[in-house]
Amino acid sequence: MKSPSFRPWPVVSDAMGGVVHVAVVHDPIGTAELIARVQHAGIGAVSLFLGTVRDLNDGRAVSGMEYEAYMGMADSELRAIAGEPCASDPGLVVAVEHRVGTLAIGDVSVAIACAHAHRAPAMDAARYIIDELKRRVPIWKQEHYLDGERVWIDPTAPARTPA
Amino acid sequence: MKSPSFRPWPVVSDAMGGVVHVAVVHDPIGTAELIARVQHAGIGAVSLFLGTVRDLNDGRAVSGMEYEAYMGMADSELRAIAGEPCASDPGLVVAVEHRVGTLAIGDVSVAIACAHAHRAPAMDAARYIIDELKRRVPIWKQEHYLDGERVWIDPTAPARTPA
Amino acid sequence: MTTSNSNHAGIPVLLFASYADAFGARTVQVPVSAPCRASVLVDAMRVMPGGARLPEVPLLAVNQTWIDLDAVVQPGDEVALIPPVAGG
Amino acid sequence: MTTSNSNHAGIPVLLFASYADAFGARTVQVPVSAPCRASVLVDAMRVMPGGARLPEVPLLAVNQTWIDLDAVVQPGDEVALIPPVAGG
Repeated sequence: MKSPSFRPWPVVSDAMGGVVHVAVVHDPIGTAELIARVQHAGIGAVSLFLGTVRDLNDGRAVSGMEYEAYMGMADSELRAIAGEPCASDPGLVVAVEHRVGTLAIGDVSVAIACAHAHRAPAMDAARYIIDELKRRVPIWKQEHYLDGERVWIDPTAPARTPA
Repeated sequence: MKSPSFRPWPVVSDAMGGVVHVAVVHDPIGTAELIARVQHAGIGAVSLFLGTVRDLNDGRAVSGMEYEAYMGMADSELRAIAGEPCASDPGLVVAVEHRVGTLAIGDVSVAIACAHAHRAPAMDAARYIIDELKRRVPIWKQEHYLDGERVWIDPTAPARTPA
Repeated sequence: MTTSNSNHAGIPVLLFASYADAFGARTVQVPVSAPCRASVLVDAMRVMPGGARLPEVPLLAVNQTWIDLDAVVQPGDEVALIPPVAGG
Repeated sequence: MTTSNSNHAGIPVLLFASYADAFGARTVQVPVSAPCRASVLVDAMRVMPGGARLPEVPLLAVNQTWIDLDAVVQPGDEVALIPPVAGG
């Protein structure tokens, strides 16, 4: 939060809203930098969602995850989704990054920062964007299990254990 | 996210959930540190809510904000609220800080980090905690306006402009 | 508990924010004797300087826990009159 | 547009993730000629090595936009067959 890019503040509180940043990246996602991107003097609430790689899925021990994207389309779909809640609310500010490549347990795979004068629109937008991202953005993940097997995750397949 | 305290990971994914940290603080809130507190290897989603001081309220230009708390009770009420969503979900991890004292435009007044294997419980918990915090925690804020006037905010008073 | 002294001086009540401003103090001694109902304490505060500021049903905490106005304040309790909260 | 060459060789289709694994390539030339309905393209892929892996209604993008299976693929279009997405 105290990174140099966090200040100086814009002097007007009716600073432009909308989608300020969308990227599909290979390097680690800087969450503080993403928060700073949506901040301005008129913001009263920031909702940040992080997806992280966890060590268990469907009851199997996971050692890591490989993310792959259809790069150009992933970027444009992400941008379209991020823009949808902004279209009806000019006070909303959104920044999104999704990481691809090989991730370790605990690494942040996706970060969504939504800011607004008030909390409800910021929180609603973050939820909308992660829900739609999982439905519509051409990104895939392959789980690497401790036993050496690698499996591409298919959310449309019947779950082996209840979700 | 890359602070030293962020690693090493606990080796088990069924690490203890619950309220891992609650504090009413005078110093700036470290959001990256708060996120790190709720992270462990079994976490798949983190929802962070930040309340920030904005430069306009009810149509008046604000220069800053003074937060005051009934310190002991604010801490215990915050802790009770944070524990409520955890009581029914042992996989939920929560950390909360509320800042008091003199804050400038853009400063973070409250940060709520909720983590879970899945995103819905993490996001639901963050929303529950900020909603209840605003209803039940004995903390007050005095807005300092550019014209020099200072007013204690009373959410129970009729709004001068529609909310 | 050494409550006899505080009882002689009334019940000390902690004040915050707008109430501290209204009463001009962060603690006031309210001239009633414990045990007494919280509503009696509040009514006694209404006629003190600054007491006109209180809403019809003010918030009250005893020993850092929310209580209703019909609860009884005991000698030695930590009593606080709580302005409308505005955290976040 | 210089689409005649690619038409002679069929329509190139981009593959990703599990589909790239199934077909053993990140691009396959599908032996149909554009313009053609996307469903015709998909049916041609089903009989290629790895094509048994495709679901009944696979996802398809043309020029990086989602399309239905009854849409028409034009010469020069960037066509991608999209496995079930799993971002986040």
